Amino acid sequence: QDTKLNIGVSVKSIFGLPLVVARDKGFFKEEGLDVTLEYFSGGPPATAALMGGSLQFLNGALENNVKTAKANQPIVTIMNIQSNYAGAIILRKEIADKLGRAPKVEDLKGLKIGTLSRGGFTDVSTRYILKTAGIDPEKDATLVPIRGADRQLAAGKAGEIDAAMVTEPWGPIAVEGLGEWVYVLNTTVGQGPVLFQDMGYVVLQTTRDYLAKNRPVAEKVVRAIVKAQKFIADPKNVEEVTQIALKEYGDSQPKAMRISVETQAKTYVPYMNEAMIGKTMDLLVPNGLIKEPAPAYKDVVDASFEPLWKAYGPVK
Amino acid sequence: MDRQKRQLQILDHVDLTLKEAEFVSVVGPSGCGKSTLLNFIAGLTPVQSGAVEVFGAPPGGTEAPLGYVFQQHALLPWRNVLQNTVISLEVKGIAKAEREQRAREMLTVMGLDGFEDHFPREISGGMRQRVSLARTLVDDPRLILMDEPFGALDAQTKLLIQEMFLKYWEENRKSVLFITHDLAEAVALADRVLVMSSRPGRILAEYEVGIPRPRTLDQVRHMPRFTELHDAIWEDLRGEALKAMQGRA
Amino acid sequence: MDRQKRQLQILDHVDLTLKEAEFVSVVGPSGCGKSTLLNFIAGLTPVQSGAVEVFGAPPGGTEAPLGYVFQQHALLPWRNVLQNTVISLEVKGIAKAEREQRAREMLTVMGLDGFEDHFPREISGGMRQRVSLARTLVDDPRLILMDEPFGALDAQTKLLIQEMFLKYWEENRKSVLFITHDLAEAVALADRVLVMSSRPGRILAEYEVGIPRPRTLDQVRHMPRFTELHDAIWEDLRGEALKAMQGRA
Amino acid sequence: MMDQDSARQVTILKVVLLVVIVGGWELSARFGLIPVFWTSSPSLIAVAFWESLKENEITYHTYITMQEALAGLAAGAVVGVMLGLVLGVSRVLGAALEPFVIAMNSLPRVALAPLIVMFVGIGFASKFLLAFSLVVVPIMLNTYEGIKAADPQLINMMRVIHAKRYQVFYKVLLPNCVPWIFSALRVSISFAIIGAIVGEFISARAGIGYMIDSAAGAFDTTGMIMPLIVLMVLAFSIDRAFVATSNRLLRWRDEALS
Amino acid sequence: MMDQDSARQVTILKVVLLVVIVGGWELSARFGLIPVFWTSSPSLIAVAFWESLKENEITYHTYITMQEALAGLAAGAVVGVMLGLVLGVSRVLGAALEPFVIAMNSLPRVALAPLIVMFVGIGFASKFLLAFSLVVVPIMLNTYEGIKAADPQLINMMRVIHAKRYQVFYKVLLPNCVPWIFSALRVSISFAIIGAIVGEFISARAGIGYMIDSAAGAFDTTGMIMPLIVLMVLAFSIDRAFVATSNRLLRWRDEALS
Ligand SMILES: Nc1ncnc2c1ncn2[C@@H]1O[C@H](COP(=O)(O)OP(=O)(O)OP(=O)(O)O)[C@@H](O)[C@H]1O
Ligand SMILES: Nc1ncnc2c1ncn2[C@@H]1O[C@H](COP(=O)(O)OP(=O)(O)OP(=O)(O)O)[C@@H](O)[C@H]1O
Ligand SMILES: [Mg+2]
Ligand SMILES: [Mg+2]
Repeated sequence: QDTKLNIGVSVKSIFGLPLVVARDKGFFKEEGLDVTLEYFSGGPPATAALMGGSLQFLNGALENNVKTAKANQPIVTIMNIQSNYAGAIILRKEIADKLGRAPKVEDLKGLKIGTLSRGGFTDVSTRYILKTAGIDPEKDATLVPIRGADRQLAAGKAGEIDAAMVTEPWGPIAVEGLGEWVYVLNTTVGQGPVLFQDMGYVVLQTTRDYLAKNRPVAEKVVRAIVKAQKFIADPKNVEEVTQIALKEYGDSQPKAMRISVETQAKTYVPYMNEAMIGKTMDLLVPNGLIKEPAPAYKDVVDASFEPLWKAYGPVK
Repeated sequence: MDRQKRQLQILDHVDLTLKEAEFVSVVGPSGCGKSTLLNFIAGLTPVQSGAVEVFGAPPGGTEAPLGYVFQQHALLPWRNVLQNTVISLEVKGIAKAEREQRAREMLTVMGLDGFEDHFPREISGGMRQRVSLARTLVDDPRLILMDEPFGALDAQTKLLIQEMFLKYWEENRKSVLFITHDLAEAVALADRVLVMSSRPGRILAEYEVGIPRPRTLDQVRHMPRFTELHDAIWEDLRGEALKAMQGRA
Repeated sequence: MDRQKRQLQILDHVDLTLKEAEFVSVVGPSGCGKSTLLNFIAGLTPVQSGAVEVFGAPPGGTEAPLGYVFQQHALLPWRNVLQNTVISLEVKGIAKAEREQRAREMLTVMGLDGFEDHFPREISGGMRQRVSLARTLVDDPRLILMDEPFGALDAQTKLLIQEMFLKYWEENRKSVLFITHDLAEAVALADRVLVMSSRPGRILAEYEVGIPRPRTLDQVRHMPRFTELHDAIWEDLRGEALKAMQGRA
Repeated sequence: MMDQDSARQVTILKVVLLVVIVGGWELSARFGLIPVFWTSSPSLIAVAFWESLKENEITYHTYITMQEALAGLAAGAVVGVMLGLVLGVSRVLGAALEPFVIAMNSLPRVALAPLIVMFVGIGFASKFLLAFSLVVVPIMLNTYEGIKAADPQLINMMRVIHAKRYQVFYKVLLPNCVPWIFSALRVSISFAIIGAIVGEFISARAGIGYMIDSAAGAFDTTGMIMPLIVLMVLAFSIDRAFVATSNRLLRWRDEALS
Repeated sequence: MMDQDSARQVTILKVVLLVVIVGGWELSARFGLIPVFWTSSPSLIAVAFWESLKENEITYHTYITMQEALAGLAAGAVVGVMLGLVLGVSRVLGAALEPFVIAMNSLPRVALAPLIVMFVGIGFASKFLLAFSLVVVPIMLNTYEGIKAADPQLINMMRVIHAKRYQVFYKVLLPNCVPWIFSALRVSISFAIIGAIVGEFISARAGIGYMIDSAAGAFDTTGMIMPLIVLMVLAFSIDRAFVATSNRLLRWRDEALS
């Protein structure tokens, strides 16, 4: 008799790929788990579902857990899902063409840049990147929050924005797929500030209450996902993972999807460390989205799962 | 017997006693309180001062054998003719077979047999008002209150229904308190006509009709007494009616 | 002159010619086509067969000096009494000062001075119908069509307005075609009464009233000729009226 | 009232309009007047519909959405009617509660998504609740209006025949509300469907809202519009069936719905 | 009709209800019966409101949203009334278009957001268009009903006095629609606000929807509920003002709005 579980994913995005692979490759099944993935329209309703008991686990941004921990909500992270922020700033091709060279962050000065929602990850990341390039995001650029990556591209086509911060796989879709945009900066391939590397971008969360009663189940989940992360990281599985991703996220852009999977493959790692909290705070505090002091590492992350993470093996 | 005489005292020095099986008409200008008077008697409006007695009891008692015919038929639109006619018996808890039999008989008296299944909207205004009469009469009330019952009908239909009702009443004498604006109607049907003044309503004059029964409307129209009474009452009322019309609606 | 005689031919062998300044009443059971007849003459309903001529021209011509008084007052609820009275002059493009002066005069004739600023909902039914009369008369029509104009009023108000209209008409004779269900009204006001049969409408009978003018309603009621005509017409109509009532609404 | 002649004209005009709209869309798409990538075209939609039908997809998702919507509608109707009756019978309470109800009803439900998910979870319940929350108030207010609109003369008549309060309620007030309730139910059909879809946008694994959301994620305009059109046709058919049924049931009324 | 006595009772009951709702909420929050993190509490909301007021934030965002909503409402009213008049005057066209309009109106607008962004962009236009799209149809349908409801006797009267078609239109049909248009405008106020907010959810840099969205991202329930309550109070006040104005303007009618 398999244990039935509902695992939430805060947005239907490729950062949930390890869970999809664990499900479709039968890794959950091997652990005796019958997992259903639930997609949400954002972190808050997904977190609400976790606390309300509709979900047992949630694949969501670490920043959410940092915020809830500061508000003394009993939510805890038990593993990392994707360590690097997998996003890219893209610029409309006709603007880039006028430059006559590969665009740089400095070229965004004075432009309208689309993000997903104010205070969300794309928004704060864009601000951080602009600041590191000496651009004041309030004065020297206009940030436009637009719900949904498809709407960003629509807004670009309508001439409403010049550039956009998009998450995977929308970078490759826009650049390689549609051919209407070019990259300015792609954090997925390690470009941009180091902050975005190994930062605990998306993590697996659960409630302390659930963990206290169902620790063995949580261990099984972690084992299955780690196995999936390892599967994705193996270069010989690129094709199979791409097929799984296409089936889950829509098959309209197979070429772009393959590129996206390839570039992200090594970012799905289970490890967590104390520096991740600091990096999240560095991102949020300047935007007034959270106040110092940072919550303690142990209030956000249950490091007792660390032995299970090790099954992934060493990271370069 | 004291139940033979009904003592009804109302409002602004309106003092009125109805005899058993007497047909009393009340005429008066619009807004003078005629409907209010009936509502007091029926117990629909609580009496503020003075005393109203219906068969020796305060009005609105659960057993008072009263009937009330309204100007608008007050039929339930979702019930057909038969279902509308039985309502008072239904409310009393009389068995279905019996109440329907009684209703059918009364509908036949009213010339409505064959229309039992029709909804109110499917029959003419004159027929609706007869259903309303049948509904009231099927309960066999001792006192019938009628508030301009034929006021909304066209003149010819009104004549027909007056004839029918007059015939029925002369065969089954009951006490009737009949409000109307139509002086001809008041005189032709009643034993006694009360004329009320405009607000606050008082009894201005009282006329014994004195036309012998059984009557027919055609005969009555030819009697000098009829025209004489009509003129006298109109004399009383003309000024009041003019005042009533010139006041706001 | 050929405009002295108006030729009106309608429907199912209805043949009717109105003389100048003649007051003709039409009575008949409900649904017999009386309103349809007026609508033919007014040009509101196109004539399917037969010929209608109004002052020698087909009906509905833009210049036909016709007035039409409806059973429901047909006042524009968002216009006050004065604005309602001037409408026909306004449509004709008569200057504001002139049209308002004429309307005020007519309202005074109708006993409505002082009510110019009231909206229809603020005045009584009798007053509304008088505004409707004033609106029609202010245009000085040569032929007035009246479709049960007093049918919706209570009996006393009706008596008052009949008196007023009778007086006005006798001073300003115009051709009138007056539809009513009320036989007393038909006889008391008209020079001639036409009785129509139930559908399809034909002229059953025609009576010259022959009561001398000027009349007052009180006098008329006392005349044997009045009761006699009333009875005769009722004799013609009783059966038809009964049939009309028993048909569906 | 409309004579036969105009009725035929109307029918012809309806067909002409349908042809013009659909044909105009198709032609503009074919001749590149509008970008197919963003606006799709009737033929693409028809093909997508056919594919989806063959795989039993659109039927399944429609079934799910309709289930949520109709359950919400049914529950909203029951609760709304009961509340409306209570308010209508106790007029003071009704008049006092009315502004609160109206104020509550003017809130955009989407904004409350986290609260809804927190308290009723995801799955069927959240869609059901959204559909419910959109229909309960109009139904309640109409029922209340229906009670208020009862002819006082009918109630006087019942009092004269010594009817008990419950008899007045069952024999006059309740039947008097029925047409009001029906007219509220009619407008509530599309509210319930919208509620279910908005619920599916928050989180769902099936339903029309899920189809639209997935298609949006995959950049598939045809896939977004197709289920919307299916929904439109369905809502329209339900409305027609509802009008026909209600005209049959309420044939005692003077005026029929159209 | 309500006598003075009941009117006082109603007022008292309203105050009692308000106190019970607000007080009950506050107390349940204080005693931990409901999770404050998700449901906030009246006192938290009051404090947040005060803070926001001091920084001129809530006023600014409310201003933005109301601007979008009222612009959409105004445009929707103008276009809706014009369309309604056209349909009403040409009865065949009206009857033929009616089902299309109703079908269009049953679509969930939120789902069309990408298309709207595509065609009108983000910024003011998209919120305006959403507000507009929600109000135009009800206003149009009501105007149409208003024309259809014109008493044929009044039109006959105008024909008898040889009024021209345009005179019938200006002197009878148009004034007859006014109460119908007003009643459509009344319900449209909250539709317009909802439209503006949904538009702000898709993309905005200011407005109530933006405030709610930002607060949601920060898990700040108080910050989400506060603007909603401001909005509710505002919508309610607008409704009251509207009813008062319309009762003044339409004092020729038999029945006043309440
Ligand atoms: N519910 C009420 N509230 C306030 N005033 C009322 C109410 N009912 C009646 N009245 C007033 O009481 C007076 C008497 O009304 P009532 O209906 O008894 O007159 P009526 O003689 O029956 O008039 P009509 O001949 O027009 O039927 C009127 O002036 C009326 O304005
Ligand atoms: N628009 C219409 N469509 C179909 N039938 C109509 C229409 N108007 C009138 N009729 C029918 O034509 C007949 C004559 O109607 P009309 O209104 O002229 O009668 P009437 O004599 O004026 O009746 P009443 O005395 O009730 O006013 C009636 O049987 C009616 O049913
Ligand atoms: Mg009365
Ligand atoms: Mg007629």
